[in-house]
Amino acid sequence: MLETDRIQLHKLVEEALPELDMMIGWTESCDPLQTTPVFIRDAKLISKLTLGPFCSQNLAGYLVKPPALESVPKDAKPIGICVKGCDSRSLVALIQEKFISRDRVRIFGIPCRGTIDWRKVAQRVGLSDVKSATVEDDFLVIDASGTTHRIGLEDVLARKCLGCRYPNPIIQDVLVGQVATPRSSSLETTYRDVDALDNKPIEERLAFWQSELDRCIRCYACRNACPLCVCQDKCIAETREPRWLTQRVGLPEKFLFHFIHAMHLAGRCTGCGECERVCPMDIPVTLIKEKLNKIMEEMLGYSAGLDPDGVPPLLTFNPGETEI
Amino acid sequence: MNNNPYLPELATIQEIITETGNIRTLRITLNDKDRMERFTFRPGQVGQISVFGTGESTFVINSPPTRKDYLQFSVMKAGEVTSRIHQLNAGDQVGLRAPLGNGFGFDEMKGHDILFVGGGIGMAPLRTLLLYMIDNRADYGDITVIYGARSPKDMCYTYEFEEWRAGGVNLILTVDAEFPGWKERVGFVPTVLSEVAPSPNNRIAVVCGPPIMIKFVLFGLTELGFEDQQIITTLEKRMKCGIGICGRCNAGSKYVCLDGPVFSYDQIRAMGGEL
Amino acid sequence: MRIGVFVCNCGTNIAGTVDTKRVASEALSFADVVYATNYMYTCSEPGQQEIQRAIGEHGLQGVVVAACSPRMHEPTFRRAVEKAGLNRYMFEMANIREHVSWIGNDREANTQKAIDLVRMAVAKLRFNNPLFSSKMPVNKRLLVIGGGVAGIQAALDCADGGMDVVMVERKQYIGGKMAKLDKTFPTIDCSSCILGPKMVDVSQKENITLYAASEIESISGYIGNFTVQIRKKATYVNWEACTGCGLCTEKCPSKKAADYFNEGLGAARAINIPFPQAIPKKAAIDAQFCRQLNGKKCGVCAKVCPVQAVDFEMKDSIVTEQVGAIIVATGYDLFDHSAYGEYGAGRYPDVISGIQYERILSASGPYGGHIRRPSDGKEPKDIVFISCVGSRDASVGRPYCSGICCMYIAKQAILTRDHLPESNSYVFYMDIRSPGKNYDEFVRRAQEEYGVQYIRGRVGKIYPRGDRMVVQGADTLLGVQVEVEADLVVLATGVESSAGAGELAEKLRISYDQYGFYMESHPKLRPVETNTAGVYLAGACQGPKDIPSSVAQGSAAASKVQSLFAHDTIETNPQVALVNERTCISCGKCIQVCPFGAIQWKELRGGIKKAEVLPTVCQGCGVCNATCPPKAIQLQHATDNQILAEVNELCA
Amino acid sequence: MAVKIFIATDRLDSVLEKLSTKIDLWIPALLKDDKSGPTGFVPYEPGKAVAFDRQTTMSLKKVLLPQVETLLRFEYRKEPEGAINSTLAVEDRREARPTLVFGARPCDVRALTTLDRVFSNGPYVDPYYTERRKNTLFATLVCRQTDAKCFCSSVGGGPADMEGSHLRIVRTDDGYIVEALTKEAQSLLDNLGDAPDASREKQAAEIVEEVSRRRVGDLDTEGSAEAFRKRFEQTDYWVQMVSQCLSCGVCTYVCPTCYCFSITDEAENLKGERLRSWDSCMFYHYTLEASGHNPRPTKLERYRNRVGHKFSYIPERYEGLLGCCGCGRCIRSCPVSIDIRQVVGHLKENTNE
Repeated sequence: MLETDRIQLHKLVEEALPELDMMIGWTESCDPLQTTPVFIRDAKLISKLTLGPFCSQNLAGYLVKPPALESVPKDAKPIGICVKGCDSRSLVALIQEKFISRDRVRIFGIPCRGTIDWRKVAQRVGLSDVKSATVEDDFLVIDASGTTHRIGLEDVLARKCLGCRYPNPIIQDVLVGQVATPRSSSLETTYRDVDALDNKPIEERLAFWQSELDRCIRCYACRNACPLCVCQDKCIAETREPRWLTQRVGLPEKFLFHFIHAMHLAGRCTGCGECERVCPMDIPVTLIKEKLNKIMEEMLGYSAGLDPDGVPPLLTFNPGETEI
Repeated sequence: MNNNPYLPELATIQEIITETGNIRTLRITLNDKDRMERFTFRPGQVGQISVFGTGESTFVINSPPTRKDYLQFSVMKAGEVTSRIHQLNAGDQVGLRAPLGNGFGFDEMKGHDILFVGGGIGMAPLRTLLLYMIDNRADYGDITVIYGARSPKDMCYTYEFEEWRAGGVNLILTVDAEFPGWKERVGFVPTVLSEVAPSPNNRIAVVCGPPIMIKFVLFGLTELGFEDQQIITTLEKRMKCGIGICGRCNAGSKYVCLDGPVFSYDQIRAMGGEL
Repeated sequence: MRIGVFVCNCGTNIAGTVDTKRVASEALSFADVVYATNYMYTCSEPGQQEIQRAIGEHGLQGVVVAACSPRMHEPTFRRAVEKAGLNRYMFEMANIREHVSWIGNDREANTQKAIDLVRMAVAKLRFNNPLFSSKMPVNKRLLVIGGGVAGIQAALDCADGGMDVVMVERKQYIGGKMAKLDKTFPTIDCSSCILGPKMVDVSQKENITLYAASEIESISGYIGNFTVQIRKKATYVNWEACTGCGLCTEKCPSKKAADYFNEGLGAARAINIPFPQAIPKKAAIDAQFCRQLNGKKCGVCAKVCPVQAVDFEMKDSIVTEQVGAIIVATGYDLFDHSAYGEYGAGRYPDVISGIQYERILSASGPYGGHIRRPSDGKEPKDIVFISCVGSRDASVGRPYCSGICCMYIAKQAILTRDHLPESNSYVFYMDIRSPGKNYDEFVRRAQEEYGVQYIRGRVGKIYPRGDRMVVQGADTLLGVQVEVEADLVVLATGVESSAGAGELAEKLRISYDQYGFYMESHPKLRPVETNTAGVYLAGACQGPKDIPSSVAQGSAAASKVQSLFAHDTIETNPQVALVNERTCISCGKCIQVCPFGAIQWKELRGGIKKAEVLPTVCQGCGVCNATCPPKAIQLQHATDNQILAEVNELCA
Repeated sequence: MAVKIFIATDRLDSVLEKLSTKIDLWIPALLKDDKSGPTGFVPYEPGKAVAFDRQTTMSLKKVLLPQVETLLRFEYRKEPEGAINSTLAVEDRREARPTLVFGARPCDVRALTTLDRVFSNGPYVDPYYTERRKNTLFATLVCRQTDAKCFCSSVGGGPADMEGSHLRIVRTDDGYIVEALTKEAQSLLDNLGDAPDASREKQAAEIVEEVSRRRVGDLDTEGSAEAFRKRFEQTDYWVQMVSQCLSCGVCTYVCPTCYCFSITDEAENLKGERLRSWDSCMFYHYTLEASGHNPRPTKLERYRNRVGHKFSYIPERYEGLLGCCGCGRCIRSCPVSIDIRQVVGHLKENTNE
């Protein structure tokens, strides 16, 4: 089935490429469990495009991050991009905030059945050499150190995928493959990890975050991978003017950084989980944003990235509001 | 220097001169009198001034080694450290790590005619070499200085122009646009350069100023027939350690703090982009 | 930096519970502080001289005064340091009076807190930079929004002062609520007799441009330089031509149009002039009732009009005016009593509102000044007035006092007696609020001379019995239930903010309270200014008000405008936001959230857009700074680094 | 003096505990309670699980170059009467205690050859690094767990390379054979265990021999410095290579040869310290000048500089030595799976294109 989708994608891109400035998609990398983004201008490279559960990167961020597109003239052709359900929400949020205009992107929507978390694979097959990984029906088949492992896909999906309500793109120009079924339809399922943590006593929660965030090395992969962290090079984590953080690596700095990051995403985070995926120290940083997202949904009934014309609640006020 | 190249020597600001709206000149002496007396450097070498609590920043020592009452630095207000320096007063304590960097090859320049082309604060590194040459006037041929600034108000060292002239310097001053009371030239430095058209024969050109000026002056000098190795300039980069370790001020395999800041134009060409 | 610290004793105000000498000596241990002292009255002439002397003697580059609230004396000290040659913004104030000495008696704790506050002020000052204001020209034209008595007063005052005034009125006539009143309390003089001449003045002054039947479309710009777009609504009559002869009204076959001016008590024609003294005296067509405009064949008015002023094709049009200041005098609305189910929710024709009764009383009203009841035109004998309908009642969202009802009920009861000497008037009241000059005497007259029966208590229910109404309530003074049969019930409906007040506030970028009344800058000290420079308030748009207060505010606002217009230029306040273009990421969030519209796009070379602050519009509120993710937009006198420095000192 | 001892697997912790009384001991350990989670070098604590089964996520460079360290402390002293001329005191305090890193990998130790040249052999000697370096010994594991991302043999090292190590650790079926390679290391092994028996020694020798024969990685770095210079101006090449790059600092922070640092002052009132902290050439602010000019404004210049540093500039400056130890961490940790071997490998392909 995946192969059929791949062929369909190649065909669609082939047709569209002449009208596109470029096509952003995924291709295989040196790691069988992870793909790498690919930027295609040359039709010869289209066959390299791939799909499937290893395509974990959210490509939407590339549309706003220098220098990939900064120098593209306004009248340039649109950019083609592959988006999964969660990626499309990031795209919608960026359109909402006018970082991207809808007519500048040609969206290849990819219904998603979940992406693989390589750490979960490692927990099962060890960190030894994974030679190849393929998907057969609902199983991941891994050849590692001469042994073949057959693991249920469900057991190695990324944490965010397990509570996914939007596996299908919110917006797209073309859809590649069959529509996927959401894994969750309730706040309870989507925010189960937040709830689990919230149900613990506050001391335990504090201890949890202290021990998790203590590992942070301030490499900023979480920030740079976030499609909605639009400050990038101008981030206050590194400036002295203003100087919010020192270069020390104590818990105060780490807490401050991660909570500034989260606050900047309040009402904007689309829960794509990139921050957590890219963390070299395996810190569940998406959880912080999930907590905010939950508050946003419960308090303001707002979920980012679902409506290209919607205004994020923190960027607006209602004239009828009583407390202004 | 002591055995820890990161440890600044303590120094005291003796005098502050307001050059322009955003440039101040500091005259400082090392607190250790012996060190101050033994302190030697080459024109063009730099120092790292510390304002403890804010940080360090690099400035060229723009007084010549021939004049040792104080070490002079001119500071343009731009970032955090320079802003803090602008709040300092005579008598305040700073740290100094100096001399650092390579300096000008003033010995190799002996017997040559010299052309200085400076713009704005870019006159600072030229001043040290210029005064050194005035103090050793017999060693050098014609000395022509083309110095330009946006307006007379943006010109540094105006109070010693007469001294320069008296020292046998052909000083040509220019500002970008007409200004009430201004009697010298008007026009951009590269334009004035082509008007003055100094001969490249046996002449070395030393250029410093804003990047855009340098670009056009280099072009102009080449037009006039200067070879790349006859043109010398000083580079600026963000620096931290100042001693070739921290990694950031490289252009190719050269560190501006260690191998520079003075480079000939042919060296710069060999270093590649990223300037 | 060299910083001097001056700790004020404020007599015993501060020194009574703070060891100011110790605060000063502690201050000497702070970084960059080179001089510190305490002084009896720092704000006094010799106190200021001491600061100036110290600046010269110690080469101070910044000054901290620890004294009272900066609201009190910051300007004083800024002037003082400026006289000594410092930039006025190289000054910080630590409030050790209102924040310390006045709120605690523990001398040790107070002293420690004062030291902390001084340390914070010093830490902030170390990051201060000199700030400079610039000058902007002032366009000496005034816009008055609203043509009620407050707006009229403001407009006339300014016009008398020689200024050009533009007045915009939403209705087709000016005069506002006052034009509908019969008599005014407590003098019982005729409302239209005192208002009429002022209305005429407005129409006749050459330097007043009146746009009636017009609304504000949009406002941009800033103090001294506003651009206002005014929507002139289609009246279907060319007012340039209309002479106000009234022929069209006479012939109009659509006779059942709503009579808004008479509060629905009568019927009007589809084309009409609302009342004979209307200014401007021009006819307008009520499109809802016009046959021609509703696709039927008619056009009678157009045929009879001697000057061919009727234009069925007329559309709304937009005109643009440039002004330097704006007075908002949009008035109020009256509470809709249909919210009260127990009073019949507006279903009983003989339960009417106070303003309806006003029209009944008026000689120019629907009944020619004869008191009759709407249901059958009979003269009422027993009349009940009920106060606080939509006032002081949290259950209908109106917890505030409307201020005028007690008085207008008394007036109407007195007038009723004048008209119908045989009638009986009853007033159900909660409290009598009559604090104005001669007001309480007036109410007493109603009770004592005119025999109006005042019953303290709330009415629980009104219901019909035969052709009369039964008013059931409690007399809380006697502690008994009372029941009064009445021919007519007048509800003293309260004051609420004008419909659309919120939308206009958004356009003006001024703030309003939860009830829609516009917020003044300071309830005591800046009562007619808003937080948007150049926009002033007059009358009931700011809160319930009677005529004298509205007129006084109109004049007050006018005087504010005149003092603004006395200058050819204004100095900008440099304590505003500024964008660092290098770190601005062009996300536009600041533009979206700025409550004053003070931020706009600026296009740089290469088409890159960056945010730009209009310093004259910016009020320095800081919402943009809080919103800006890379903190590229900074308040010049409260930068992140300044605030962080204060916080660090507080936590040190 | 013991030259070689055997430590049974179940005795490792007690041996380490004993060792930690002799010297400051660092070990590779799990940083999270998850056997496949991130690992790094930490000061030994009894009971702390040693993560010997794989290369650590974070390299051991922080033992010698902490992520943040205090270079100087300073204090302004004021006269009681608030004199204007406050005096200033500055001190640098360095402390380098004898330290042993137990369980290093050959690639990590080899990386120190780069750091040594930069910090200790330049015109200026960095005393903080140098003094720690002199006081630190390395007990290095003969590396049997290389993976597809390792390429130590391609850059001059090898999985059994003991250059720069003071002790060699060979993991056998039932324990570890630790052998002192230098005199100074011998005393550390005193009273820690018995010499291995002949069969274990034989097994160890076979392992060492077998691992020594392995070639890990097939990247050909010959002539890469020259190829880089030719590629330098080819923007298209670099766009192709770095478009995916997120410009985060993971590769530089996990890299054992990346040493770039920043120096910042932090002060409160009259006291403060000058800090040195890891910096990353991947960051925009790294080269941002106060004027606003940035010689490496985009990830293109920044990534190019990183490759240049490792495969061209360092070799040029320091006798041809590559600035890469082939540990593969940058590949393993990259959020978008950028493979530096590809970038370097392609340098030489069709240079004229």
